[in-house]
Amino acid sequence: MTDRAPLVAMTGISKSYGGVRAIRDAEFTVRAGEVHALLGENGAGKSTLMKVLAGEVGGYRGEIRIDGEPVRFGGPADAQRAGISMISQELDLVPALSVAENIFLGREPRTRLGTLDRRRMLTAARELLARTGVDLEPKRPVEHLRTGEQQLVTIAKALSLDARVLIMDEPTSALPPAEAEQLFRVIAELRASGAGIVYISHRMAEIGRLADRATVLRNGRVVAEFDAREMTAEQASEAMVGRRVDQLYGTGHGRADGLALLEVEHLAVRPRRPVPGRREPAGISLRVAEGEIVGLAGLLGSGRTELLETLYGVGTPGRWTGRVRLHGKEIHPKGPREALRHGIAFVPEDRRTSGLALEHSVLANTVLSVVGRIARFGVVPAARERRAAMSTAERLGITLSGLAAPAGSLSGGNQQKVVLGRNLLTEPALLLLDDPTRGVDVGAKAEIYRLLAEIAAQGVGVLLASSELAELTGVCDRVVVLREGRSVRELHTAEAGEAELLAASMGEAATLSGETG
Amino acid sequence: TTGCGTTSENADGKAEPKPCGGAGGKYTIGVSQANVAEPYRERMDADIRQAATAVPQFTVHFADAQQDNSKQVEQVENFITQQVDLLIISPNEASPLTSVVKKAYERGIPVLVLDRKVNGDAYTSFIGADNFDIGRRAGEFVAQTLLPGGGRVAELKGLAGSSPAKERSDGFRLGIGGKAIEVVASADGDWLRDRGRQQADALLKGTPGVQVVYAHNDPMGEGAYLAAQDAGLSGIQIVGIDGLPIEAGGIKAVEAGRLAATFVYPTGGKEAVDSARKILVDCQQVPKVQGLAIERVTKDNAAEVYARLNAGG
Amino acid sequence: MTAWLFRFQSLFGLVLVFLAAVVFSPVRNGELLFLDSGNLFNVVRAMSEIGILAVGMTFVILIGGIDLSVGSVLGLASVGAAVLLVRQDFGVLPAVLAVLAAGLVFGLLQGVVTAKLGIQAFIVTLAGMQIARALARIFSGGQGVEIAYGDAPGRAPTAFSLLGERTFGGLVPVPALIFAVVAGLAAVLLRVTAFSRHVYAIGGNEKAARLSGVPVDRVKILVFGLCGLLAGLAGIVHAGQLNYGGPNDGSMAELDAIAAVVIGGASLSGGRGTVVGTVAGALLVGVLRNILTLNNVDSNVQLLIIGLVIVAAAGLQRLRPAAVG
Amino acid sequence: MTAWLFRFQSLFGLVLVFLAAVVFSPVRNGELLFLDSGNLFNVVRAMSEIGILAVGMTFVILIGGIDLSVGSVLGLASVGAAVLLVRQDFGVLPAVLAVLAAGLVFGLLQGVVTAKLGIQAFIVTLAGMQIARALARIFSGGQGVEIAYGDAPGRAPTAFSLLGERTFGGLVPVPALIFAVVAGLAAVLLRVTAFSRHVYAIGGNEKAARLSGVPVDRVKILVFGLCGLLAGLAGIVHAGQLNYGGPNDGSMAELDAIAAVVIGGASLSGGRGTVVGTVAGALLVGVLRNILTLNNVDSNVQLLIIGLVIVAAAGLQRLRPAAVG
Ligand SMILES: Nc1ncnc2c1ncn2[C@@H]1O[C@H](COP(=O)(O)OP(=O)(O)OP(=O)(O)O)[C@@H](O)[C@H]1O
Ligand SMILES: Nc1ncnc2c1ncn2[C@@H]1O[C@H](COP(=O)(O)OP(=O)(O)OP(=O)(O)O)[C@@H](O)[C@H]1O
Ligand SMILES: O[C@@H]1[C@@H](O)[C@H](O)OC[C@H]1O
Ligand SMILES: [Mg+2]
Ligand SMILES: [Mg+2]
Repeated sequence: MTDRAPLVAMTGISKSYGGVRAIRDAEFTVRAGEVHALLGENGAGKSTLMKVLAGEVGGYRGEIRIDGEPVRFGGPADAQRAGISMISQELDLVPALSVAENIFLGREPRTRLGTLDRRRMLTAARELLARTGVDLEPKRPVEHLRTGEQQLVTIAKALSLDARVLIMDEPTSALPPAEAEQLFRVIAELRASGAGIVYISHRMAEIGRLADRATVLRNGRVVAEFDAREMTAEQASEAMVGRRVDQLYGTGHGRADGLALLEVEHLAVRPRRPVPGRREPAGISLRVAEGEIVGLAGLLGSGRTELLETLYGVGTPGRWTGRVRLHGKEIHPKGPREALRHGIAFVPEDRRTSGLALEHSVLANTVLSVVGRIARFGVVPAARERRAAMSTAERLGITLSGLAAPAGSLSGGNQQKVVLGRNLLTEPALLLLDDPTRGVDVGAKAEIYRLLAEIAAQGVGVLLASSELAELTGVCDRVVVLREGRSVRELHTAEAGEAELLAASMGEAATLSGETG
Repeated sequence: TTGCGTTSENADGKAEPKPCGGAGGKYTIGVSQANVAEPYRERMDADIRQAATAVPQFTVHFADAQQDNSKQVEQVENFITQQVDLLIISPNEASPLTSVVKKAYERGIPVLVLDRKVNGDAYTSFIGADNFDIGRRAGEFVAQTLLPGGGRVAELKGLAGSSPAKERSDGFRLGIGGKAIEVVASADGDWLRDRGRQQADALLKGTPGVQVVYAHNDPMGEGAYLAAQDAGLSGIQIVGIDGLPIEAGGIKAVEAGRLAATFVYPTGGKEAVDSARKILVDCQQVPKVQGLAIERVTKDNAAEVYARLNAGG
Repeated sequence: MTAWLFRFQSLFGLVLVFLAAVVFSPVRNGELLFLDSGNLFNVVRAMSEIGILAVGMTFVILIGGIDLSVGSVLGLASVGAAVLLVRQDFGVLPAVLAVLAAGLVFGLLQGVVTAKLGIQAFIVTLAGMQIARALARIFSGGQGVEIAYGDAPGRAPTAFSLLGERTFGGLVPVPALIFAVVAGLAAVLLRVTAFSRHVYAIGGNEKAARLSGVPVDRVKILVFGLCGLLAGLAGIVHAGQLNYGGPNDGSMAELDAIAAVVIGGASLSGGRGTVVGTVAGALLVGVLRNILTLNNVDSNVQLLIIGLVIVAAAGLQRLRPAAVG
Repeated sequence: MTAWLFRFQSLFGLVLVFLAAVVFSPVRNGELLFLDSGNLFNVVRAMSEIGILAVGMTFVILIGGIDLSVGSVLGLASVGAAVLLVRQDFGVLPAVLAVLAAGLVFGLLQGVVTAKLGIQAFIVTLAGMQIARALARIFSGGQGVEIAYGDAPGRAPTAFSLLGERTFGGLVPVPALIFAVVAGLAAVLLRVTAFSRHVYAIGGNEKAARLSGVPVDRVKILVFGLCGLLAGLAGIVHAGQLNYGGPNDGSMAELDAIAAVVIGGASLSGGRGTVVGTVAGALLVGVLRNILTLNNVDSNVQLLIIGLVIVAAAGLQRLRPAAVG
């Protein structure tokens, strides 16, 4: 089947944003019944190239042919009519609307009277959600969903178009292993049914499993194309970065033998006003020593984020039971400022909504947490401010056109580094990270891991919630497994492998997702 | 008014007016109007415009301060910059305009003040009626004609905090003084017909046995009329103020029987132009204060007054 | 469920104020004046114009916009109606249609400038507010236009005076009726149509809406058009109630309308709000004003109290769980 | 770089309008009336009150808020100053301080309600607008309070009348001077302080700011306090210029102030704007009004033109690259 004329042929595509040349003369094809992986560092141009194909980005040079026919889309709607749909990297959903309404937004089923056909919408939504293997009430407002669940909704939405070309831009970035598995099954089905799938991911393991072909972008140029089944992770990352990447993990390990830094004992939160869908801590015990990197594993909604939020003082207000000690002193942060005063820093899960003022400069975003401290009599010495930002940018290898560039114009990975940098500037004793490498490329990941190792070496304790098994086993000294808000297991990565970890985090949930799947 | 004459001499003594140009000259007159939102003021401008057409030497420019004291000051400043030959001003409020009027006057620009007198005597002539007085007249009318045996009155006030509202309220109380008349309720109608109606709706519901509504101007009176009709209280009599000789004005309302009476609060527009002619064209002096007659309008004289006031000239 | 709660909650403030009104109602010969049916209908009638404006405003606020021009458009429309009926000898229907069309066009234009040129609605409609006011004054020749009824030329068809009357045995004021109908239609429109989903989506996440193929600009323009149309209708009701076209009438009405929408639980950042809430918000203010005046409360004290209650009512909405489309 | 462009651009509209004014200026014995220094200073004096309000409004809008109460607070403050000076025989300094304090407190209160109870600023300050107006009327005893000068009791110290005068050889009006100083201080405050970083951050992404340890609530409350304080100052200037405390003065001033800020390139959704822009915006409107009046343009036509120019000026800002924090 692969030798048929490609569904999509993009030739000589170029696109620039002001000065930035995001895509330069790129070639790209999608064939029916294949999974075509698109690889590249943050900022390489993957999303941009696909946005061009999906009609989200205009003003490009070059030609797109669908079934050999040249096309130029006026907008996403055009592309969808041509059978192309895209799951975008940012979760573009309407908070106040229900899951079903989001899935069918813009294509609402109507009754003969031309009114909304709610019944049809709900049943159809249920089927789609079932296919993605998530058990969600389609009537629930999306704002009450977890990031991961929201990602599954965007997938269901894309499926609803039953497109011939489905572009998935980092669909698993917020999906823990179990849910990811389900997605892979869906992809397999689609592929079998003859759809062409473009798969963008920074998780090398996935590429190996899923992809037939792989195209690598660097600085907007196509630099390599592989038969994905033969391609090794090393080849891929080398093509992406342009040099050999010394292996990702291993460098990561901190020391387990440090003095006790954070001690959490039977922590549980009884919220004053419970928030639907939130999984508050319900009996969590764990311990982080100085200079130790401890991982948090768990399924979607296991309560990792909530635990971190609680420790940082931004969880749902309510009564605590159990104890939290830092440096042996009992603490109960009521807000970020108090947490920061204790020397706790927090990198939130969603950099776009909780991390950055996207319109504002990288400079402003980087120094935000410390301007108060570096100010003398309330006045911020411009020079010191710049130096702080500059050194951080260098330390984290943030590539940018200048400190004045709006944070929103950076690629995902670089945005994440800015948030991380801001937190490091506060010189924390304990660093809380919620999926910090979500959507971050191999190179950047390596740098971030090196950074974590480095600060761990300086005695900083790190608590790292992650959805990526390799990351947990690779970077952490120990991994604590959460299930339904409880800490159920603890594994030493020295002994335990990924398989063991996956089993541990799924527990009986494994059978559950088996049924729905 | 001889006293006024002398004061005006002293005043002219202070300022050094430009030599009178006489009939040969051409003259620009600046009219600073407090606002054109209120029918009364719109009519004042209309009267001035109308009268000025009879004086070939005059070109008149109108400015609207939109009920804003600062804006009106700004406009007078602009007229000074333009070096108008004469200023006619109907102040939004008296005191805030006093100093800028003085400034114009001392630059030798003759100033005619309408409707509301500014403080001091740094102006050429004040032309207008007295808001306190017109309130008193309304009170006396209610006391003597409408409710000789005493009774219950509801009051619809003008915009709270504006001086005519205060003066018309105080004057009315003096007018009904000593009689067995009680102002049982009052509310602010902001000079507007629809506010007047809304307030009257609840007012008439809330206070039993209202026999007369005293409205600080005719538009609010019209509103009260609609409310009374709607409440089926056709017995209620309504007294207004302004008596504008226009289709939508109080005199027509009296003629049509919606208002029991209104009191003509003359705009002084025509008189102002006459004075302007005396000063600029005839090179004469005008009395410092030209009080204008307040006229009571009832069904008997409505038609006649309407005709007279529109006779123009 | 949430929807139910939400609806309930947006009514909550109204219920409280209503109860307070009953408690504080003056009594005349053993009867509560406030509850007197005539009075209750007065409340609705008094709020009908604001209410109609507020319904249109609800749509604008749902898409994250705002329309400051409605008050002036009301004035312009009242003048338009009066002038057409009295000076141009239009029939009732032609006059009404012409005015509605004018309101619609005015709104559409503001919509185009906002959506296509991407200028903030606040500033566009602030300008629109001045422009409509100026047009009203120019069009009316400065003076309010009296509407006298009769067949003679220069007089309006008596049919138009119906707007000032009461139907159903002289009980229900026609403006109240119109308000009810408008609100009813809007409420339905905002629940059952795909258009409504698009409105909510634009307010909730414009980018997402655009990516989903929602015709964002068109919807925005339509919404402003609708708001203008209803402002025109309010102006017609105004003219009919007062037998008068007032070039300066309706000033500040936009603020009352916005307040009603927000008290009704809408978020000015868009995506949240319902017609039911808006109606409740409008009535809340109406009831409050009515009971205060029934008790002859000094007008300044009234301002104070209304101000405080508005904040309190808006505060009530904060307890609300996240809204639904 | 962006900052520089941005600043330049916010001045662009003003430059255009200024040039137009020069071109269309009426000529008196060979001299351009508009450029007459006396006239130019009049423009600034006339805008000084709005300008001071607009500077405070800039901060509020930067945090994504809005303050509709400033006009009424101006009125209240003017009454307050007059009453204290004339009826309470306060000295100038005590009176001024008392009024400023009152404005500050009023603003802080609105800030607390907005930040702590999380009620939308629009509605809080809409209520504040009514409350301040009511207080002004009550406090003034229902009528404007005249300020007469002299030593006798019941007369204000002549020093206060300075606000009505011109300094530097009778050239520069004192209010213009005050406006300039306020703007200058604010501009610096908004460039160099940590506070300013926090203000921009809150407007840019409140959640991120909070997580980054910005004392969001405190900053918000301070900003509303500052805005109230400046409204109080504007009221004092008002009273001094007019020798009068006007309970109804300053109505609608809030809209002029907001317009100035937006014309100056600020975004009502917060995070973007500068004092320089705001000042330019205020002067643009001032120059426009001045030249129209100098040419005796009919007041309704003026409304039309100003409305259109405001939209155009706001449109100009759209060309701007994303602002910097
Ligand atoms: N809206 C925009 N404005 C300006 N520059 C942009 C914009 N979007 C993307 N860019 C730039 O274009 C380049 C490619 O961005 P793109 O998002 O396509 O990279 P990517 O490969 O998807 O990175 P990531 O893996 O982090 O998602 C980057 O340099 C980015 O800064
Ligand atoms: N109904 C809700 N209302 C508000 N916040 C919610 C709700 N459900 C989840 N959240 C929060 O939204 C964020 C996204 O949830 P998230 O996707 O992180 O769950 P997860 O990371 O997959 O699982 P975990 O809870 O283990 O982190 C978390 O902070 C979560 O607490
Ligand atoms: O009705 C008039 C009112 O509008 C004006 O403000 O003062 C004079 C009154 O007659
Ligand atoms: Mg991308
Ligand atoms: Mg999480």
